[in-house]
Amino acid sequence: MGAWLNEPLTWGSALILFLWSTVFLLIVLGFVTYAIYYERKVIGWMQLRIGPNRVGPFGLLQTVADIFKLLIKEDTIPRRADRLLFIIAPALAFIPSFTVLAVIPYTEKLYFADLNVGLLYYVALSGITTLAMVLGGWASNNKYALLGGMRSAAQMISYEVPLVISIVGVILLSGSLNLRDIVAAQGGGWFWSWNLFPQIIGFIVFYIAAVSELNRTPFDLPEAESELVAGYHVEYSGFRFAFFMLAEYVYVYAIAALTTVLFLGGWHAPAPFLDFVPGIIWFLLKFAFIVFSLFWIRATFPRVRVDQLMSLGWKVLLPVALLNVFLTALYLELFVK
Amino acid sequence: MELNLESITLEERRELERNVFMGTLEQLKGWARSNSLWPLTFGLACCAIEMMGTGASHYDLDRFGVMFRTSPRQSDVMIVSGTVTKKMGPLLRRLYDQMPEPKWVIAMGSCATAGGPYVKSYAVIKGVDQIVPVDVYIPGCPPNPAALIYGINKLQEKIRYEAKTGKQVTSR
Amino acid sequence: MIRTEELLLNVGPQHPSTHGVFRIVVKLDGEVITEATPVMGYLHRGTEKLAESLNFTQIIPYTDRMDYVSAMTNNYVLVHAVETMMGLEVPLRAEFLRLIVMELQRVASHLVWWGTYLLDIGAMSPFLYAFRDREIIINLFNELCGARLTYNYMRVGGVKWDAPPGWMDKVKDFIPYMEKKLEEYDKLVSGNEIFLARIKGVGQYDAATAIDHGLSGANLRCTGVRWDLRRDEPYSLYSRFEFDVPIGHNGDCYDRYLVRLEEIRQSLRILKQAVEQFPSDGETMGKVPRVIRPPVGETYVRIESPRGEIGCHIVSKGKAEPYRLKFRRPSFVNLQILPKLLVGETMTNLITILGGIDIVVGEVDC
Amino acid sequence: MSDEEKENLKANELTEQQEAMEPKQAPPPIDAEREAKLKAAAEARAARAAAKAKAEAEAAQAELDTPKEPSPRQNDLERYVRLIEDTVGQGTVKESGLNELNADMPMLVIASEQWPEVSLLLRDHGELRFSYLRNVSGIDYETYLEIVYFLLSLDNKQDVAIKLRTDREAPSVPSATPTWSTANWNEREIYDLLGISFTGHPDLRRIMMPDDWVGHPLRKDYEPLDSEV
Repeated sequence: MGAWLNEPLTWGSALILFLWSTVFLLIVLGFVTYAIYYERKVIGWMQLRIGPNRVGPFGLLQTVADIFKLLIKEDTIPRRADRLLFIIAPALAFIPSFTVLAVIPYTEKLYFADLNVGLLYYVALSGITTLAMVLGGWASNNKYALLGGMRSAAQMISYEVPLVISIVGVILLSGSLNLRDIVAAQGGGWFWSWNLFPQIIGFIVFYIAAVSELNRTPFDLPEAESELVAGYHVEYSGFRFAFFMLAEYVYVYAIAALTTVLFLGGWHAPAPFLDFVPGIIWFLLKFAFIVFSLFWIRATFPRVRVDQLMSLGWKVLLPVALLNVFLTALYLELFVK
Repeated sequence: MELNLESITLEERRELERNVFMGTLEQLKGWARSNSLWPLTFGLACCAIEMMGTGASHYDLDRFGVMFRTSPRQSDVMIVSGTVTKKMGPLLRRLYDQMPEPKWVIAMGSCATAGGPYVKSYAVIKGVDQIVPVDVYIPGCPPNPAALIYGINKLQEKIRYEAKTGKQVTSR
Repeated sequence: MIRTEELLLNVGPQHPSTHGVFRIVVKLDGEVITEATPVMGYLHRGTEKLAESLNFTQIIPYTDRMDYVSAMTNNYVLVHAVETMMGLEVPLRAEFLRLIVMELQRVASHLVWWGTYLLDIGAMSPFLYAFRDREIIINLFNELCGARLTYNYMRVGGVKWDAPPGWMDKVKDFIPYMEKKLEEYDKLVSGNEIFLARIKGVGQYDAATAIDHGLSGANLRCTGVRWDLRRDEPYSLYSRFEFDVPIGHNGDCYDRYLVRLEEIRQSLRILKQAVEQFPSDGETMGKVPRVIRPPVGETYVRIESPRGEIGCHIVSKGKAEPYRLKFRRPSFVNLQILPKLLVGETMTNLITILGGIDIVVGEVDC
Repeated sequence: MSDEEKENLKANELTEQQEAMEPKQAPPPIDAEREAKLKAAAEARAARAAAKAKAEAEAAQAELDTPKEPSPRQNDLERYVRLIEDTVGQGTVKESGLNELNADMPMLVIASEQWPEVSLLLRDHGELRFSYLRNVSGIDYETYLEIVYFLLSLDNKQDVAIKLRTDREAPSVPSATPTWSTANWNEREIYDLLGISFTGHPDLRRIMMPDDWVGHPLRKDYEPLDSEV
């Protein structure tokens, strides 16, 4: 794949790239479909329920029915809404979520784009989604949506800072912004060479900030059901609403993959004698575990309050992340150099 | 097998005239819609507690793909669970109008069906069907959760039947 | 030039956290509430007017539907009022059955509160755990009187049905089960940092304010006033049993939470003693005239419902129907303090405070 | 009561039932048999009424004969009346008594003009301290309206009921909300359902019914406008 990117663009290569991204889009859609199903099932079990089991075998087609229904549902645009922004917002939420997936390496061979500034690219693009939420909240001309949009803007901007700074330690250790290099730097040997253990502070900050970026419990304030009804997408119906949901779950995919790459050693096996298992399996296992843990948290925690959220972000996570950078730098200076 | 085109009835002819492909597409839509009924959380009175109970572990509405949504824009079916008063009536209609098509209404309990024990009260609307078109009536005061599940199943059946035959079960 | 203005936000009547059709119009400055005006009456069904044309036995089902989360205590307040007026004697077995179902109902009602309160705060799972355990109590009631929510169980002078064989054993089994579950709940929720940060110090008021606003139940006890009608104005058989009246000290949502959880424990304690002392046989219906006609006059009785003091004021003209029937609904009175508590709080705390008061809209609006 | 009497009573009841079924203005009797029957029924009724009156008189006599034990609350009642009359003025307490049906709860009927003063006295006086307002009821007695405040003293564990009366045409009494905040919504509810206006109430609006509702539902002569809906 990487080779294609360096060649001059011809009709042929464009077509192939287009086909590849379509295939990839389908894979991601498949993931989203079954992530939602998996979430409903897992949370159902945690809550002593059964979860969807009537549509298709074991309810496997439940999400398919949901998505199809949303697509054929009437599309309502409130009369006093800002039509243009209202229509743009869901697309604007989805496009960056899909674009950031380009830089994720799955194995040594399987990756889409080998960007030198992969990490920066991810962080920069994912910030755009915030804009979409604010736009959607604003354009709906609904007070709940506006409050939700404002909350999401405040939250995502506040948590982007510790998120990025918590990664700096990883960047320092591996000396690269390229995600492939970061994984490669963690290889060779046992699982304690993964960034998870040397960068445990960074990992914790990253994980908390990531959950917050995903707007999931306990940081699901922008769409807090019991306060703001449905938050920024309260006026969205049918496929526009589906796009917001899609963006949310694609970000689950992206964050889980990014965590795997940055901290869990990507495609590397946890022990040298397990190297015979293909890297993609290891990647998927770690990835699935992260996704599961996100759902697990959702079933467990209550929601935090806005002011507590802000003070956690600025007063706790940011100093801790900075401390982590400092400690990492100190370590590198004293022991490695 | 030879088909005698002269002897078929008018209804059968109409059925044949419906494009086979369109027929299956409608059925597919009906399948999706019936299997993904998202009700609006619209607890009015006593029945709302039973509705909550139906959503809880023991009965678990999630099995049928029924997921409560809080925004009327994202819901398909309104379960009117409880007494509708004259003060609430206009608001109920407004919420119904906010729901996107296609939408359905389940009148849960005897209050929503016909006023129930409050039929002689000065403040209660005697049946929610005076405000919004109702698809399924569930008797009981309040109905057992199993009855609510049966009502939802009936609604699913209705959606599929209408999609399959193109006939309207109830007039809107 | 940036112009700022206050946002007028309508919370309800269809809102997931107003626990029914209750509405609050709030003025928001950013996310801070500057003014709150509750609007109710969306479930006003005219029970009191209807009762004037019904005889007392016919009114009992309406009391079920008033506070539908705690129907048994509502049953009791009406029959208790009529019995007080007529000076009727209730057989011991019937009184025991009444007490047992009332305490079970208190547990069930607090469980519903616990689950929905946690749901308001954003935790999904406790709601489902609470409803699982409530389902057991509901099944017990179902066995006893054939209904899950609106029981219509008590009658003037006794109860409608005797306990079926084996029922009391099931109650006996339920008590240790629930005690174990309560510990689990404590572990799951009561120590959760996020939860504590959300409710500690929120919605605080002192005892004088609580008394001035006529609060009752856990809303009064959380301020340190030890006032429980079961202990201070004993009715039924409560004077026979040993139980504590839990109180809080700070009068915030956290204390209300703790008081309610402790009340479940105390209810279980009462239940344990009641099941022990339950008479093995006896009548379940006292000697009651065929047509119940209280003497001319009026009476006001009050009992402790899970939400506080529920009262029943009957004015009788010696007919089979009451001349005027007025209920003192604890939710209605407790809710009055809400506008006062909300000023200066954030939108999120609105939900926390409203949930902490524990209202049932059917009772607020009657 | 002997068996014979019981049978008699039963027979009477039967005839009464028959009579109830017949139209009130019975057609002129046609045959003698029927006339006799009616006459017998009338006689029986008269006899029964007489017996009942006699029994009641006897009961009343019996009550008079055995003087009732003075209630322990009698002292309280007298104390309340004395305190109020001394502080606020003679004639403030129009009526007073113990409610036997309600564990002898003292009941005072207060002149409504003096109510704000009396309420403050009840709340603040060191001996009374009725700081807790339990309930406010409004009753339509067809000739007048009555408001009952049920008060409780948490310190002394004593309760009292205060009644105010007002006429039906322009009902108005002073509000108790400045004294007890509890009264706020309760009085609004009474205003809404019975149409009594409370002077001095900070926020007297309808609470249960919509703002454009006509009439006050709990009045005995209330006729709903749209009973068909």
